[in-house]
Amino acid sequence: MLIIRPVDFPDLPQLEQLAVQSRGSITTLPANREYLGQLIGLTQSSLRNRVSLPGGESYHFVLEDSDSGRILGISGIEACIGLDSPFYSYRIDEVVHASRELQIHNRIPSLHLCQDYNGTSRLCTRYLAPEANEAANIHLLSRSRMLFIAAHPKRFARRTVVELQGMVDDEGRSPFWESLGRHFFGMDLSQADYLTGINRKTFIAELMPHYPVYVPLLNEAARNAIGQPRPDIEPVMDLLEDEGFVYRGYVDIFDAGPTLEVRTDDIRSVWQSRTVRLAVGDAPDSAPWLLLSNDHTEDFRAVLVRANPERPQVAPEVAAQLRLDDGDSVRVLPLGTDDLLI
Amino acid sequence: MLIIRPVDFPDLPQLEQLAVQSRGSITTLPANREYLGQLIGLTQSSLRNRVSLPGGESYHFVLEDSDSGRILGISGIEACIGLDSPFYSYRIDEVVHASRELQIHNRIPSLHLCQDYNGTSRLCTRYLAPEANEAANIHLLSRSRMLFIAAHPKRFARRTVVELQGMVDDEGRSPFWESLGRHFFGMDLSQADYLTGINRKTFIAELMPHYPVYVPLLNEAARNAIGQPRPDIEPVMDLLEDEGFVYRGYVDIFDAGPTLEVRTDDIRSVWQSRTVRLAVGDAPDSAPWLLLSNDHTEDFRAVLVRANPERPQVAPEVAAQLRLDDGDSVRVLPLGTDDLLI
Amino acid sequence: MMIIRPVQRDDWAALRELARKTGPGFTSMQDDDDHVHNMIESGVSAFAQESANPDAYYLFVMEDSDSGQVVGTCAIHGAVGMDDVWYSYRVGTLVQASRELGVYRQLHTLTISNDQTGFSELCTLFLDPEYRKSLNGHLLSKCRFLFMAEFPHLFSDTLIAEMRGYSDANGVSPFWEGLGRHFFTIDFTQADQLSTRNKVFIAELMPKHTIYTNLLPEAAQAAIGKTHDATLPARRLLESEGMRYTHYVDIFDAGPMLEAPVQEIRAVRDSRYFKARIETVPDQEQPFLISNTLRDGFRCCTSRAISLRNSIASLDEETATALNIRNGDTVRIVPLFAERRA
Amino acid sequence: MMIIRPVQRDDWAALRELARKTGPGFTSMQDDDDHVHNMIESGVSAFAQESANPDAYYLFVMEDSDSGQVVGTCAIHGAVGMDDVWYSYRVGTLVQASRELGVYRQLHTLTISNDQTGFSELCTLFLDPEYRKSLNGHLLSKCRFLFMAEFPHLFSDTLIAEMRGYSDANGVSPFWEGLGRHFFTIDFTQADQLSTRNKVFIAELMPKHTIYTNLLPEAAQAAIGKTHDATLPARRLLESEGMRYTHYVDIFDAGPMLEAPVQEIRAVRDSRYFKARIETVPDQEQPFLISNTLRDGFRCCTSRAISLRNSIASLDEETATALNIRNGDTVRIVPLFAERRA
Repeated sequence: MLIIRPVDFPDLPQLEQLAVQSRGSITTLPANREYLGQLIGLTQSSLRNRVSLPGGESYHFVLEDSDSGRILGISGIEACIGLDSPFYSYRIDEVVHASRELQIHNRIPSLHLCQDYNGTSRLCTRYLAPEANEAANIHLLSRSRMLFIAAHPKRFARRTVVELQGMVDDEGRSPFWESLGRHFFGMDLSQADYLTGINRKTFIAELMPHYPVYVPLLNEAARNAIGQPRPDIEPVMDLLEDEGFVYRGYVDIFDAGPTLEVRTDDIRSVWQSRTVRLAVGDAPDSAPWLLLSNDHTEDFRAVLVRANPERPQVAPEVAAQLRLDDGDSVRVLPLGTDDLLI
Repeated sequence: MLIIRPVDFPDLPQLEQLAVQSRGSITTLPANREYLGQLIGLTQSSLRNRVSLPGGESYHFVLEDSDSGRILGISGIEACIGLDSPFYSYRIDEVVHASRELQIHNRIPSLHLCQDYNGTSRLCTRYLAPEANEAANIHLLSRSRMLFIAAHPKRFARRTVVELQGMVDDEGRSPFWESLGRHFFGMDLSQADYLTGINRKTFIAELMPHYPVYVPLLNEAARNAIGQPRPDIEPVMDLLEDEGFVYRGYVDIFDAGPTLEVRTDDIRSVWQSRTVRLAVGDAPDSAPWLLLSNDHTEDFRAVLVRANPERPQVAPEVAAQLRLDDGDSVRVLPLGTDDLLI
Repeated sequence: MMIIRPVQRDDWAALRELARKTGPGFTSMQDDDDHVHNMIESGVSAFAQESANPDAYYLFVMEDSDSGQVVGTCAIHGAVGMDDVWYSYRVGTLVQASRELGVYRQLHTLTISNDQTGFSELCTLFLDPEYRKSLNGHLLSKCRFLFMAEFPHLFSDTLIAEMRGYSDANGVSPFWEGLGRHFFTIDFTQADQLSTRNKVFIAELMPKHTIYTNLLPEAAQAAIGKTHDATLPARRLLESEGMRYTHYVDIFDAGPMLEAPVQEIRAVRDSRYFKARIETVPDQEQPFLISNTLRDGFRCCTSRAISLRNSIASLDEETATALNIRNGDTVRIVPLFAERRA
Repeated sequence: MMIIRPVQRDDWAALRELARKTGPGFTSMQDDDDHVHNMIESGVSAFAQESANPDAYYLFVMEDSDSGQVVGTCAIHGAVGMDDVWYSYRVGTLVQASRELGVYRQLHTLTISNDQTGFSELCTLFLDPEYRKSLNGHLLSKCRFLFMAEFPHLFSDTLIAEMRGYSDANGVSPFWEGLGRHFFTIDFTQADQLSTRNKVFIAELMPKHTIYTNLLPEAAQAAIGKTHDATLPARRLLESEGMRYTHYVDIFDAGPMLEAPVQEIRAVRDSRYFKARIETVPDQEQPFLISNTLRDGFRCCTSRAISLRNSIASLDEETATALNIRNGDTVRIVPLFAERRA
C-alpha cells in the first residue's frame, strides 16, 4: 500500500534517483547528494526538536509503496522561509500614469523585487514519479502535509505560501527567464535554480535587477508568462485553490510562476480535518475516500483509504502502517468526492 | 430625534459651518463652498443613477436632529477611488539586507509610493460636531454607511478602505509631514490636504517623492508616527477593527496615518445586518440597541433605537422618519452591547 | 557681409518667414505666429534688462548687411529648468558581478534626472537653407561664445546643447517607439511639441523608475546618445569647441546632450581683447571671429581682413562698420576655427 | 636627488616600513605584511607584462638617489571595476515643481552607480612625512601623468582619483553616521578595510534605492563631496592639472571623485619629446618634470637645470644619471607647474 512518512537516511539513494528523474524542474530538489543528505538530516532533526515558534525547520515526506519499499514521490514544508537568506519574489504593482489635460490614463504594471513572504511557511519540493502521477497520489502527497500542519500548528507560521512552476515554451525554456533573468544572471535558468536549490543565494543579491521592471518593456511571450503556471501542473493549482490558496500578484523571480498564499489556519484541510477514534477490523468497500494520519512527529504516517469519516474502521495492516491501535485517536480528512480515481 | 439621511442642497450653509469647524482636519471636507456644492450634487446624482458597477459615485450622509433641523455630522462613501486621478498610499516594505560572511542581518523598512488601493471603495469624510461626539452618534454616523452598502452591494467595490488621521504633536503638527512631506511639497500639511480635498491632485504626481524612502533615515518622531492614528480617534479605529477592517502596512502619504482595508462582503455590519418586517406601535424601553435603515437610495434613512431585532417595533414618528410603514421591510443591525451610551 | 545682432521687434516679418522654413520637428522655432511672437518678446526683454535674469532668452539674428535681410537666428537660454522642469535621462553603467560564480557583465541604465537645472543652453539655431555656405554656419553658432565670454555673469558656469536624436528614413524615432510610446501613448511629434509649452504631462506620465536598457528593443538601445544625421555637422562644430557628450540624453528621442564648462570652451577661453585700428588689411589665411563689447548693441562677424600684433587688431573699414565701432575701440577676437592639435 | 622608478621585489623592507607610517584609515596601503606583499607582486607583474592587462596595478617608488632609500610610493590602476565591482554614489539634482501651485525646489539625490567601471585610477600615494617638502609631493603625484602620456594604450581614456572624505576632529565621518551605518551596522573603518578585500558585502547590504539627501542629517549632507582637510593639498594639485569633481562621491565617506579625460590632463597634453644634450646648465626659474621613455625601466625626476630650445633639452649630468639616459636619448618634459591663466 502507499503511505506517507518522513524521509529518512536510508532513502538517500532513491531520493537521488527521483532528483535525477525530475531533471532540475524542482528548485528544492537538486540532484546534489550532499544537499539531499542535509535535507534528510534537517527533516529528522526538525521532527525531533520541540518547537514553539517556527524557525529553520524543514519537513520532508516521501510517498512509499510499503510493499516494495519503492519511493514514488516527495513533498515538503519549510517552517519559516527567509530567515537565513532573504526569500525573493516579484510583486506586480500597477500604477496609473494619468494626465487629465491630455485625457490619458495608462495602467502600467511593473515587477518589484520584494521579500514580502519572508517569515511565512512554504509548501515545497512536491515531486511525483511519472508512473505514479494519478489523482489519488496527488491528493495523498499534497494534502498529507496539511494534516501534519493541522496536527502541529505551532510549528508553522501564520501564512503559508507555495510556488508553482512557471510557463515554458515548446523547447522547455522559460520565456520569462529568456527575456529578463538571462540579461542579469548570464546563465541558464536550470543553473540559477540549482544554485538556489543548494542555498547558495548570495548571487541573487549580487545579480538581481534591483530597479522595478516595467512589464510593457518585456516581450510578449514574457508578459504572457507572468503569473501563469506550467500547463501540466494546473491540477496541482486547482487542488491548492481548493485548499484556499490564492494568487495575490506575487511571482517567482526566475520563471514568473505564480506564488499562492493562504492564512495557515484557513487551509481547508487544516480546519476541516478532525481527530476521531480509529477502529481496526474489516475495511468497507464503498465508504468515501479519506485521508488518515496520526499526529506524531518522527513517526508521522498518512494513508488514503475508504472509510466512514465519523468512525473510520481500517484493516490491521493499515493501522499498523499508521502506527495506531484500535481506539487510538486518528486525524481524518474526508476528500468530499468519489471521483478521486478518475 | 437623530437621523441619518443623504446630504441635500439646502444643507449647504450648515455643511460649510461644519467644514469650518473641522478646521481642515478632514481632507475630504474642505471649507470650500464650490467643492461642497459639488459634493452634494454628486451625492444626489449618484443616488438617482442606476449603477451596476461602481464608478465615480460618491454618497454622503448627514446626521440631523430632525426636531431642530440641525446638522451634527457627516460621513461618506466613495464608490471607487483612483478612477479620475490615482489614489496614492505609502506601502511599508521590509527588506532584509543580509551578509552571511559578516553575520549581519538587517531588516530595513521603506516607504513605497503606490496606488494599490485604486479601484476600492472608501469610507470618508466622517466628521461629528464636538457637541455631538458621543458613542451612540459615532455608531450611527459610521455604521449607517455599512447598512447602505449592505442594501446596495452592486454600487461598491470588492474591497473597502478607510484612512485614519495620523499622529500630531503637541502643537498639532504632523511629525511625519514635517520630516518628509515638507521637504518635497514646500507647503503646510493643511494646504496639501486642502488641495487634495478639492481634487486638484496633479501636484501630487509633480511633487511626491517617487523613490522609496528608507524609514531609518527619518527622525524618531516621524518613524514613530508611521501607521499610528491620532490618539483621539482611537475609538473610531476600534469601531472599524470591530467591523473587520485591518491594517496591512499602508499609510497616508501626508501624515502616515494607517489605511485600513476589508473585503466589502466581510464588513461585519454588512453581513450581520438583515431585513425583517417593521412593526409600528409602542417602542419598548429596555430592548437592545439596533440600527434600523430602509434600503432606499435618495430616501435612505437610518436611526438608532431600542427594539427587538427579530421583529422591531417602533413609534410612528420613527417609522415616519424611516419612510416606512407597518409591515414594510426594514434593515436591522443589532449593536451587540448595551454599553452604547457610556 | 553677415552680421550678428540682438533681435528687434521689427524682425517679426523676417523671423516669421524663417519659421515657415523650419519644417516639422523643429520644436524650438515652430511655424506658428504665437510661438515666433513669444520668441521675439523674450529676446527683446532679455537684452533690455539691466540685471541678469537667470531665465533670460538671448535671441540673435544674422543679417546680410548688403541686403538688410535677416537670414538666420540663434539663441542662448540663460538657465534651463528654472521655470519649467528640465528633464533628461542619465545613461549609467551597472555591473552585475558575482565573483563566486565568475559572472561579470556591464549593463546600462536610464535614470530620469534634472541634473542640468540652472545650466545655460545653446538653442534655436536656424539658418536659411540658401545661406548654408561659406562661414555662415560657424558664425551663427559661435557668435554666442563671444557673447558669453563678454558677459559671463549672465550665464551659468556650465553650457549644454541638445542634439537632435536619431530617427530612421521615415522619421520614426526607434527610441520613442521602444520606450516613450508605452508611457505617453501619443506620437513623438505631439509629445515633442507639447513639451515646449508645458511639461506637467511629463511628470504625470513618464516612467519614474530607472530603466534597464537591455530590456529595450535593439533599435532603441542603438539610438541612445546617437545624433540625427542632419545634426552631425552641428555636433562636430560644438565638439571642436570643447563640448562633450557626458552621458545625458533627451527623454523623448535619446539624442545626446553636449556639455562644457563655459570658461573651457575654446572660443571663450582663447578670445582676447584688442584695440581696433581701422586700416586696409590684406586677407589672411585664417578667418577670425570678432565682436564688439556691447550688450544690447552687440555685433559679431567673421573676417579674414584682420591682422593681430600685440594688443592691436588692424581691421578694415567694412568690418568696423559691421561691428559699429570706431578707431581705438576695444574688440574681442578669436580664430574662427580651433587649431588641430599637433 | 629624488627619482621615480617602478617597484621591485627588493623594495619589500622599505615599503613595509613606509606602510607602518600610514596610520589607520589609509586603506590603499595598510600596515599589514600580506597587503604590502600583494601590492609589490601586483606592481612587479604589471611592469613585466608585455601586453596591457586592463586590471594592472602600476606601482612606483620614489628613491633618494643620495642614500638609496625608498621614501614614497604611488600607483595607477589600469582599470577599476573589472574584477570586483566599483561603486560610487552619483549626486543628482531633482527639481520638485508645480507651476500651478507656484512651487519650485531643487533637491539632491544619491544613486548607487558603477559608472566609473573601466576607468583608470590614481591610487596609493604615500610620502614619508620627513620628505614632505620642496617638490617631492609634486613629483610623486605627477610622475604618473608622464607615464600615462608615454603609454596611453595601457590606460583608459578617462582617469579618476578618489579624495578622502570629510571626517571631524574625532575621526568620525558624519556621512557614514548619517547613512552607511543604518545599512552596514559596522564601523566605518571596518567597512572601509573590508571593501579593499571583497565587495560582496556591499552588494548585500547597501541601500539599493536612490536616497534623497534632504532626509539625511545636516552634517551628513554637508559632507557630500567634501574633501578631508588633510587631502585638500592633493585635491588642489590634481585640479591644477585639470581633474574635476563631476558629482560622484565615495559610498562610505562621500569624499569627492575627481575625473578627467587622460589626454586633457595638462601634464599629459603639454608634455613634449626632446632630444637630451648633456651639458652644464644653470638653474632656471621654473622646474620641469622629466622622464625617459621606458616602461619597466621608467625613470622620472624634477629638475631646474634644464634649458629647452626647439627640440633639444639641455640637461645636466645628475639629471641624466637619474633618468638613466645617454646623450641623444629622447626624453619627455613638461613644466612641473601649470601656468596660472592670465
